[in-house]
Amino acid sequence: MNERLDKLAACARRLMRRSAIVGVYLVVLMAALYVPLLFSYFKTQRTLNVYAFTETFSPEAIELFEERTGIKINITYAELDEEIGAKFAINGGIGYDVVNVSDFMVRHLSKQGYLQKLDYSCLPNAARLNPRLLGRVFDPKNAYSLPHKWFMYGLVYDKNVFKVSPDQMSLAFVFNDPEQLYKKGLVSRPYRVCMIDSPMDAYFLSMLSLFNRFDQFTPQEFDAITRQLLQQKQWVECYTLYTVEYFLLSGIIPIALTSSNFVRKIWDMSDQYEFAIPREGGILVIENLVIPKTSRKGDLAHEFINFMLSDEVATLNSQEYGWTSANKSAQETLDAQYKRKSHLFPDEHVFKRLHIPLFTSYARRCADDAWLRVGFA
Amino acid sequence: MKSIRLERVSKSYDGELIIDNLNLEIKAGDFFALLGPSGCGKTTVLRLIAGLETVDAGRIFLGDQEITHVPIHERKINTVFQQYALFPHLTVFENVAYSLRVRKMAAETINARVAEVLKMVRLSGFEGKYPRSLSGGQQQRVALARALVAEPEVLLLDEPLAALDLKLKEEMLTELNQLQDKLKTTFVYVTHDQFEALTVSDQMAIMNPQGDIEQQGTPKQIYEFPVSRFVANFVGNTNIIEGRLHISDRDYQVEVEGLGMFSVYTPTEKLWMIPGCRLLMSVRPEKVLISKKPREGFSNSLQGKVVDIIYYGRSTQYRVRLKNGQNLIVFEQNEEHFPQESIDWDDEVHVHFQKENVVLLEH
Amino acid sequence: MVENRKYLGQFLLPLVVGAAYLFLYLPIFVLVLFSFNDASFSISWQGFSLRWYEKLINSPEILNALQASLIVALATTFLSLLIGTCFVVASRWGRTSFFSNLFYVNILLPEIVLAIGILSLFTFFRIPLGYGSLIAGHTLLGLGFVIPIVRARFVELDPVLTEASLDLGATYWVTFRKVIIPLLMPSLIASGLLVFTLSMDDFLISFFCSGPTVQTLAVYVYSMIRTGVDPMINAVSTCFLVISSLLVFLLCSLKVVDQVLTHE
Amino acid sequence: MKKALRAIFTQESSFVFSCPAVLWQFVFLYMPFAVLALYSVIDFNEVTGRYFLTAFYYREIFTSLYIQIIFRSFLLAAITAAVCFLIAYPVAYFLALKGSKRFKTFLLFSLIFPSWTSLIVQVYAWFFLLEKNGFISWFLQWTHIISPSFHLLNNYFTIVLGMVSCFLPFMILPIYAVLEKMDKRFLEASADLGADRFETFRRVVFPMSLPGVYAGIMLVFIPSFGEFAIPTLLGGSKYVFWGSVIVDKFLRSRSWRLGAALAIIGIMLPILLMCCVYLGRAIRERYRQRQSKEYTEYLNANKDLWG
Repeated sequence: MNERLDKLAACARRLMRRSAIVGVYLVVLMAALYVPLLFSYFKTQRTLNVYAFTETFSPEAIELFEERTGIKINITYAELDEEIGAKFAINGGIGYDVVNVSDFMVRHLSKQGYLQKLDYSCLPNAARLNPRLLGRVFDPKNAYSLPHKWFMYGLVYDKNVFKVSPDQMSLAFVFNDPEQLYKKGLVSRPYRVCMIDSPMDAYFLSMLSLFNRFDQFTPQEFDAITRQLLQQKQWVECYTLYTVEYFLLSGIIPIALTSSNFVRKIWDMSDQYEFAIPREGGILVIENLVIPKTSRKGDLAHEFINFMLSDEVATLNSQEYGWTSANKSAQETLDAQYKRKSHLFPDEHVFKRLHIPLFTSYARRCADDAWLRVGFA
Repeated sequence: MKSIRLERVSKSYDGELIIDNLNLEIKAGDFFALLGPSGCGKTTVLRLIAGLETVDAGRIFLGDQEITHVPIHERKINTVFQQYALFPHLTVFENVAYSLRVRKMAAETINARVAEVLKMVRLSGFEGKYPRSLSGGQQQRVALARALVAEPEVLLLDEPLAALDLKLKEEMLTELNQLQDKLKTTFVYVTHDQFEALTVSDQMAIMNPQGDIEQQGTPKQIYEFPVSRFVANFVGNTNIIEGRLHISDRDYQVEVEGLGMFSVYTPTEKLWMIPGCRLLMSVRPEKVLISKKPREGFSNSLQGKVVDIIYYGRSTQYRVRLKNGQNLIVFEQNEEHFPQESIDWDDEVHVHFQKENVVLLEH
Repeated sequence: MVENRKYLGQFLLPLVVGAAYLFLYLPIFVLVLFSFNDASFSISWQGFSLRWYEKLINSPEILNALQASLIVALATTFLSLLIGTCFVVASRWGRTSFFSNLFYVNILLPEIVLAIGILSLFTFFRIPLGYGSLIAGHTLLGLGFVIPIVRARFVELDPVLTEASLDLGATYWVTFRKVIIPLLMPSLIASGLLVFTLSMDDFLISFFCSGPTVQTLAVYVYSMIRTGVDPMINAVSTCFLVISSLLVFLLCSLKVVDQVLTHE
Repeated sequence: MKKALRAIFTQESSFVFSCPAVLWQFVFLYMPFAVLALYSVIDFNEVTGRYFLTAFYYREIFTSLYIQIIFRSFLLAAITAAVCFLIAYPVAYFLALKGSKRFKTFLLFSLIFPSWTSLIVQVYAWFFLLEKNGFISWFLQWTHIISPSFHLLNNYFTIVLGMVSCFLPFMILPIYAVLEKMDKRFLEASADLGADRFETFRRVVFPMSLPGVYAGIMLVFIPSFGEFAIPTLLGGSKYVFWGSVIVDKFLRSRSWRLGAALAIIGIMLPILLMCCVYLGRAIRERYRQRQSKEYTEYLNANKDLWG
């Protein structure tokens, strides 16, 4: 009996020893993992972590900023607003100081309370912004965000294939069967298209083309849209946003539903292509700079935003990558060659055709699920 | 059951000549042993016969048919490999049935033949086992059965018992012998172990390190009447004494420096035996008698001093230093528990041997 | 018939092998070639130029990404070698070799599961993503390679050597340092290089687990590729290739490649 | 205190040193799985503000498109593994059994080389090669095999091509390792027993290389099941697979719970595969048993003959 007790005691002692060892290791590991978190609270170093899409800030602009202020910039790249949203969902965007997000995501993030209110006294360059872009529905008072660049989703097409004036360009050319269009004599040959690869935008544009409306849809209408997108897959070459210029220029497709961002690059290479906002309407995307609530460097972040909105830097950025700046004068100083292409700089009349899609989370879920069906087909 | 004949066969690896102009004839139905030191090329000979290697020059015959360029799988010759090379992924049954399956025989025939062969090697009941779960001796028997099931004309065995311990080896040797008696297949047995070769074979050949056959004959012929120093040394132990030949009236005598004259005898006179030539005498240690006192009735008697004694159990080996400083090895059977005279270190002893037990070898 | 089969063996087999190698090398060859092409939209050969390399060297983002990749890879190699070797040696001495089969799981699971697993874990405990998560994930992969390779070597070592050393009065620590480590060296180097390249090249874990401050080279290249055909990618890829081949060459010159192959 | 620590250290030294690796494994592999499993079965009710247990996401997977997507990924992985096997076997066979030693080392070296470059780089290289103005298109047009309007990117074939080129070395190496280690005397023995080369291959070489083949299939099947970069970059996002759905669920639509459930099913996959292999072995064993049973029956039937 005693022997067994002794054995039991020895066993227990061993167990305790071992759990102590495991405990020590775990503490060390956890400490190592949480160190960056502590750092982010106590760090006095002047660095800013910027989270942005690729081709947003030109290296020269960043260099200039670092030179002038002595603040070091770390840029991490995202491809989609959804990625940024996912990172915020993880821990409220800890670690990021300035984030570049699109309109609908600004609304989402501000609703969730992830964003800091902007202090306009630190942002004198806000006055230099294009008023058309301010006070839009996603952030009516621009309390959390300031526009920094904008673009449109429209059609880039080969003028030799589509002999239609830009005002008459229609979404039908991407949503309807090219074979049928060819048979009707509307186009010079059958073709394939490049389609935007985000479900929300695809649903929005499809809705515009089917019902000429963009505010809401009934379940029946939703099914109709899904059917249209499924059918469209037959003549889609590729679902992409970024590689569009490659597919157009190499002559694989003559028309793409894509963003106006790429148009200037395409024009640099070839005169054959035209950009148009379809007569049914297009999408306006405004990219904004915001500051997460978790950032402890609000002052530096404001400084960065103000710098990026200045005339000089905005021009630098937009010239580097070809997108249109939210800064008034930056737009004016753009190359005259592009200026005459009025459709890249729409007048009031065309601008009215542009909408900002804001889906409810339920609609977004539906669109996501249905988009999966399109992908699977 | 067919004979094997090699005619002027040569083979070299990487420019090094292993076999040069070899002639060898193995009679049908013989249990033939090819004995030679490691690396002398005896395995190469076997591989040439099996068809695992192709000859550079020369011809090989199986019976009357030339098989020099017949591919290996069409020769009716099978091999028991050194490490058995049993297929690890097949059961004993499948291993043995292999050559029959390859020949696409009917399942009935295969079952019957495999059963027969396994019974022959006393392995019935092991069919479902994998080779790795068998002992060395059992694996050996599977390898044998696998080679025999195809009823080859000639069975080649490449050092088949090298991996077994002594006891098992002796047992297997007897079995092999019995098997060969029963089957009458020609067996070619390659080994470097003279004990195996002597025990098992009807006919044997000794190969020297240069890859030439030094002597061919029955085991008894080879042991008792070696034709060269190499053979005498390689097969069993022997004492070699160098001397000069004297012939008078058909009496042969050898004069050895420091030891005087020895009477010798040769059953056949060789061409090189001319008076005054230098030659070697070979005397097997067991054919020498050792005693403390001189004995009568021996043709040759010598005196010496014991410098070394090794007790082997069944026999004892003495090393006796002769007057001229040469050592003579003597085996004595330990016939009695209490021998009449015990020989010890540094004893002065007499050694005797008959002249018939001396073999004369060319210098 | 027999002739046909001979023909098959002597002609067809090398042909298949040649085709397979062509298949593996054609893309790489073309890639490297066109990294020296002067054309900005890489359609045809417009003459030799180093402009893409120049652009690459002048791009601070790529250099930052490279730096991050190197830090992660070095830390990963060090950590997986350290804890892997300790585990192999200690578990043999302590005869708890049961756990060692556990580590095959790391290689056998789809990597994407490891990636989202770590992402979820860090999210769940609100640990910031960054170097920590990357090194954790890569080390997990690394252990899957280090432990089997080092273990295979360690098992082959004669236990008598250790016992002899202990018998001669050396402590475990001295035995470990003077006997075991030198004997394990080839496998340590081999698995170390393997883990290093693995970590440099890894995409999935890096893609999911990089945080605000870190972006590895592979992820950077991925985002570049997403945005289209840019000859600078060719230049980056060529550099990747050169680094990898240097490492492989180092490995081969150490004559441990056989060991890696037979134990993989 | 110091003494006590020292005592613990010496008594538990092997535990102290073997612990970190196992701990690492538990913290960064099993705990994440636990978290994923938790995510997949627990949901948050926004109205009551409570968490509750649910099998909704698994039901969702098995009743909707997801299960079909998993099957499709399975099919793609199976095709990839099969194609890899068909190409890899001859190469491994050649490397192990033919060719001179020095040449072999060179071939082996050049085999590992591409697999040690980033997968992303290899995929990009294929994109570059297959694009409309790329080398292969140019060559095929030049030889009039395809018309100028035909292009090679963005289809199922391209995805398989990319997969095969990325994972081929993982199939070759294990098969090579087994063939290389195989004792060449088995080949000799087989030939000696009357088998020609084909029979030797069928009955000896191939069955003996099966462990390598299984390993290779595992090493190719599993990563190609979870791959998402290749379908995205070479398939123009037109084909959705398991990997891409998980990425989508985690990084885009933020339905983590569904993604976690999908991942949990993915973890089951290697286990399933392992079961398949064991099942195959068991079936083979059964077959062998049946064979030897037949044989015993035969012996019993002919007892008079063999005693």
